[in-house]
Amino acid sequence: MRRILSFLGMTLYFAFLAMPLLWMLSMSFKTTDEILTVRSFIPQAFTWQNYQTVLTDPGWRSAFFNSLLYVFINTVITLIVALPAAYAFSRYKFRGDHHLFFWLLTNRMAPGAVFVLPFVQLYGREGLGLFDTHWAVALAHTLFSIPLAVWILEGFMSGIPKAIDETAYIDGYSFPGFFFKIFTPLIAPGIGVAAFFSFMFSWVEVIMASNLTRTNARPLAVALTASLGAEGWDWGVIAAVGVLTLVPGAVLIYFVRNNLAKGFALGRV
Amino acid sequence: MATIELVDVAHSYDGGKSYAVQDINLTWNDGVASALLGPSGCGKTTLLKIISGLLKPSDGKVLLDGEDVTALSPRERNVAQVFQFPVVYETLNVYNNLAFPLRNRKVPEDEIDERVTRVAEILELTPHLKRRAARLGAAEKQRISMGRGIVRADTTAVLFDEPLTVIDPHQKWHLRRKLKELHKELGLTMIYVTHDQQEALTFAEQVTVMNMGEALQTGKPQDLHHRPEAPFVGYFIGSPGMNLFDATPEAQGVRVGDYIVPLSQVPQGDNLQLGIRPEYVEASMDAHDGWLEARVNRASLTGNALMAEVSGAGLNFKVIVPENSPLRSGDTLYVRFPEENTMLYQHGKLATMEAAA
Amino acid sequence: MGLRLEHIEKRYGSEVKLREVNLELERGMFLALIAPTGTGKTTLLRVMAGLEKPDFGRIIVDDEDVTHLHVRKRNVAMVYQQFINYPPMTVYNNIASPLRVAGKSADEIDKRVHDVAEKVQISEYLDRLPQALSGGQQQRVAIARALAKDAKLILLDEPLGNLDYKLREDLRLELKNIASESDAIFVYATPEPIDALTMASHAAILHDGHIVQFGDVRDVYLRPNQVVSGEYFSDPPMNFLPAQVEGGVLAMSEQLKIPVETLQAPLMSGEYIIGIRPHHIEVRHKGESGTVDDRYLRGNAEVELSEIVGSDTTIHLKHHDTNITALSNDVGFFDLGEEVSMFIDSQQMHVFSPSGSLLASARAVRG
Amino acid sequence: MKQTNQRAWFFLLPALIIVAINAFIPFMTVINYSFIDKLQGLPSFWIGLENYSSVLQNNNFRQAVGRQFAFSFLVLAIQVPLGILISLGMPKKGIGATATLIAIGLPLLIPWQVVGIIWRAFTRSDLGFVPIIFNQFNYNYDAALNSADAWWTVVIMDVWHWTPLIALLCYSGLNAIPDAYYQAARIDGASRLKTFWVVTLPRLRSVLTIGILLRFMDSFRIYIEPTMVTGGGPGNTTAFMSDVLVRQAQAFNFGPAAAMSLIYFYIILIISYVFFQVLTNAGTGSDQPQEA
Repeated sequence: MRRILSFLGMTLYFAFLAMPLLWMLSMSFKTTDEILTVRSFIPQAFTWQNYQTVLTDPGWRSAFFNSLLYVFINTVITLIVALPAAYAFSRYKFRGDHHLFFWLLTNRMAPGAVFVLPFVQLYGREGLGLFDTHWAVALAHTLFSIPLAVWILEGFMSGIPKAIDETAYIDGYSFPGFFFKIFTPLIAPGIGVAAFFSFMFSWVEVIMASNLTRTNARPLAVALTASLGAEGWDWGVIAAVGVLTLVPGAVLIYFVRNNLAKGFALGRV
Repeated sequence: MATIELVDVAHSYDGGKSYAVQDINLTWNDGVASALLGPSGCGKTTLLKIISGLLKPSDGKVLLDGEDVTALSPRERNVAQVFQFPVVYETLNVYNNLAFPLRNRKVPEDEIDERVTRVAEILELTPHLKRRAARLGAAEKQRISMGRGIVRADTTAVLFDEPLTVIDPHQKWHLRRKLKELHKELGLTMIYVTHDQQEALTFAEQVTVMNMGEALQTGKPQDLHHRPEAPFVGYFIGSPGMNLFDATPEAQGVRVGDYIVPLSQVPQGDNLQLGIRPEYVEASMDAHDGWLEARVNRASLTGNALMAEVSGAGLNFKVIVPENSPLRSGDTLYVRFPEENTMLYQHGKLATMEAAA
Repeated sequence: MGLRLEHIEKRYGSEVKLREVNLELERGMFLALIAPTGTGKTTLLRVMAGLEKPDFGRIIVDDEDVTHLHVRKRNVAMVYQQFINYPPMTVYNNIASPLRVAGKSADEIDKRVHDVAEKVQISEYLDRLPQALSGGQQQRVAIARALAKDAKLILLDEPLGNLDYKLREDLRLELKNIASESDAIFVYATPEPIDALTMASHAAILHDGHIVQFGDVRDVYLRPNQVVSGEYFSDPPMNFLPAQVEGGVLAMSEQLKIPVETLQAPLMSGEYIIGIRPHHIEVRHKGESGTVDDRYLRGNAEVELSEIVGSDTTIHLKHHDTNITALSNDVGFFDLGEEVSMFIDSQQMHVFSPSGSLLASARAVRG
Repeated sequence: MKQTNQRAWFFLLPALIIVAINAFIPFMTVINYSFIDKLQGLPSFWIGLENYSSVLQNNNFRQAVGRQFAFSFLVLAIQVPLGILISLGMPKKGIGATATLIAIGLPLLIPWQVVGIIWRAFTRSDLGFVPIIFNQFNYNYDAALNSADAWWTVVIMDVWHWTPLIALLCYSGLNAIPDAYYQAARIDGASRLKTFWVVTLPRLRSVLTIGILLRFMDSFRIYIEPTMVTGGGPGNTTAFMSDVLVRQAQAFNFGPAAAMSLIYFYIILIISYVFFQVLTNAGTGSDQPQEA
């Protein structure tokens, strides 16, 4: 009896999850006027038209490219910086390590809206002068993705006994030798999951991305708001763009699937 | 309390390709303290899970007092189990931990109170009753999980899966004594799984030695030590283990290496092995005719005696000599294998003997 | 090749882990460092290896002060209690790793790896991953890697602690053979006396962060210089019975009395502690009499527990509310609570002062 | 055991520098803005706490704070139990396990703006599917005009978007529970509910702490999704604190906007710290005093 109940419950939940997505998917295969007139999940006049417009339009293509670029830069910076920091937290005790960890966590608490104003100034002309470049958005996102990456990597690193570091030193490895030849392969799954979380956080963020860019680093977020701002919404195209924004996530999650559960452990608290 | 029987039990985790345990026929009489002894991976924990009902065997039957309970769940079999690392309900205090199985059975509160206080008394947990279980050390936690087993009136058997592994050495002694007292006082059927022969032989009146999924021999600790019925049992019981030599039948005994061991009863056929415990090898510094001359490679103290590793007549073996013997490596030692302590094996089992010609 | 520790001190915050440790070891020595778990053995090993710097004192290897030399540059190897190997590497690469780092040539590495793998009997597992092996095999891989390095100092921190009872027995002999073929210094930390007796050439008793006794393993075992070394270096633990001497008679209880001159030790009246190892106490069922000469002190006691240990039986006795442990060389069976008679061999009694220092060794082992 | 080693600070330096730039400088700018009155291009002058008091008296802001708390606690109250339930239902082994994991994780991978678009398309009266469902029950659903519909649409959207986070966190927590605990419970004859209460829940405490903390922070600063679906309307039933703040910033009155930002940030900081303390020692807690 319990088995059926839980099966029913799960299918119900999956339906709840899937319906809005399927609705957008079906819209992406309809022409805009069919969307406005006919309300059905199965498109009557099935068309690839919307995808064609999006994939050929230089504006959308550059928006996709820009988003992917700054998200990639953010992930790379986050990993390069988070790996040593997580190693320090996992291997050493030092003055203020707990407070530092909580402070890193608090950064994650800051609402995006709060920082819009000062970030625009920080990255604007008088500040770092990076306004409207991929670096601006990437660096702004690191404020949120570094704490998370440090947290996840520290969890994976603490799973590896310190005796392995010592055995490597005894065998004659120098620190860099040990770190890259022995340690990094051991925490590769952790790096994968941390990269996944940083990529995903940066990919989904909207406020920073839209306020720190104008034209040549114009990300998806800005392109979407712009197209929504116009008079009549071209729903077919927007739906197609929406579906395409799902692709990076689905691809990446496939790669980290077996370590995802462990990544979510975040056993630090 | 109950008599537990396993009839033709076998189990495979990979659908029949390999068997963790096969053709097991064992009986644990009501109220007997017994042990399942064997190296890691010999299938003893699998057997324990089959008895407790946590695992349904691929084939064979489990009988409780003659009744077939193979399909019943642990709860319906009323068995209790103590695990390798202490398993306690961390958020409950000690009292509620002990009362937990009784509350699940809707036992009236006053009877619960009476039984829990008595069990806490036996297990010396009374001072901790109000404390949260998570706060206690590994030894106390193990006693709590023991308590959960014996607090119930209808427990058929208490199963122990290497319970002393995480307990530090000096506390092990107390817990071992507590287990024996528990058995003496409550007369419960207890089955103790371990790889440590010391724990098994101390705790149990009946020990089953297992290896690679088979139950080789079941008997009292002394019998396993004096008359091992398989070479592995001879090797595994006793420290150091039994000397084993390949042997070929002769008219008046058996030949091992280039020495003939005189025997009144002689085995026939091939694939024979002779086994003798180092402490049963008779040794003397001066020569006797018919004795084997051996050279001492090394003599080391074993705490209460001297163990000599010797080689002679093409054989390498060990001999135990009294602590104060002046034996040093390089000396010559004359040894004899007394017949009453010599075991002969064929194809891994006791060889059939016939009167010598 | 010699290793010398001079006035070593090590502190973790307020807790003093090592105090005034002095030690001198020669090539080919196998030292057993004996102390209960968690009393500083591991710290001393880590200081010897260079994994931790002493707060005070010097470490000299072949007359060269290496105290501040990083562990990487020291010619040392270590085996941990939990089997530490590099999970992503095969067994072959695990063993070869120190040689590769030292830049040895490929075929030299290959020969060395096969030679060492042969010695620890894991030749057929060379291409497997460590996790795929049993605990015992994994520890053999760790030992092989320590040997491959041909280090002058090999440190083992209770390497057999996590292994099956029988496997420990086999590995002790194997380790003994391996050590006898190598001229490196072996330092083996353990709380188990049997490890020291089977493998070691020398023994050191570590108590309260300080080496209280050091010497040839038989000397330290037979002639403990204080209560603590007797206690740590015996399994089952040595009995320590309070005793008084009055009017030339040493008495441990009403029944257990002996004239001082039979002990051939100059003891004035006063308080003493008698140390006697369990296997020097005979236990017989009440009825059995048999001839017993006067060197044995006779007393009756109640059996609390009898435990079969390998091929012997440890018997825990209660004599006038003092607990005494005896050991018989046979697998005998005594029931809980049984009244038995106990015979203590007076020639095996060590006499200690109440503060624990040795006054007179047992007559049987005197020099 | 970990060695104390102050050299560890070098490992941290790169991370600290970047996070510091991104955190301190903007933070300092916000703080200093909140104490001055700055109009475009004019010299600014110190006005002390004036901004703060004006913000606190601002009726619109106070209502937004109330709405925000209501929203966050309602969302948490639904998502946490639902997330736990789903994690219990997820298969543990086999291909099904990974497939479910990916499927449940999908909503977390969608840009927040697109989530808004999806739900706008899904619920809009002129092209949404939801109005059709409600027509069957002849209830005239209209998120644009009916404030109850708008509120529940935003709440359900958030539940749709974020419950997977709690479910995945609990799922990883469940994987960490050794099977021996469940065996012991079965042997002790505990019912399924009792086993959950005594074995599963206590051991989920640490992941739940993280989940609740993260969910509280994120729900408290929600902005894009409601703006996309209901634009904060009708009236300001779904205008949350971020919405009010962004409007202030767009109107260029930096002083009040900065003051509001700080108040906003400190509310989150304090509540999160309270959550953190409550949850970390809810599990352990000091045991009852021992009777003599």
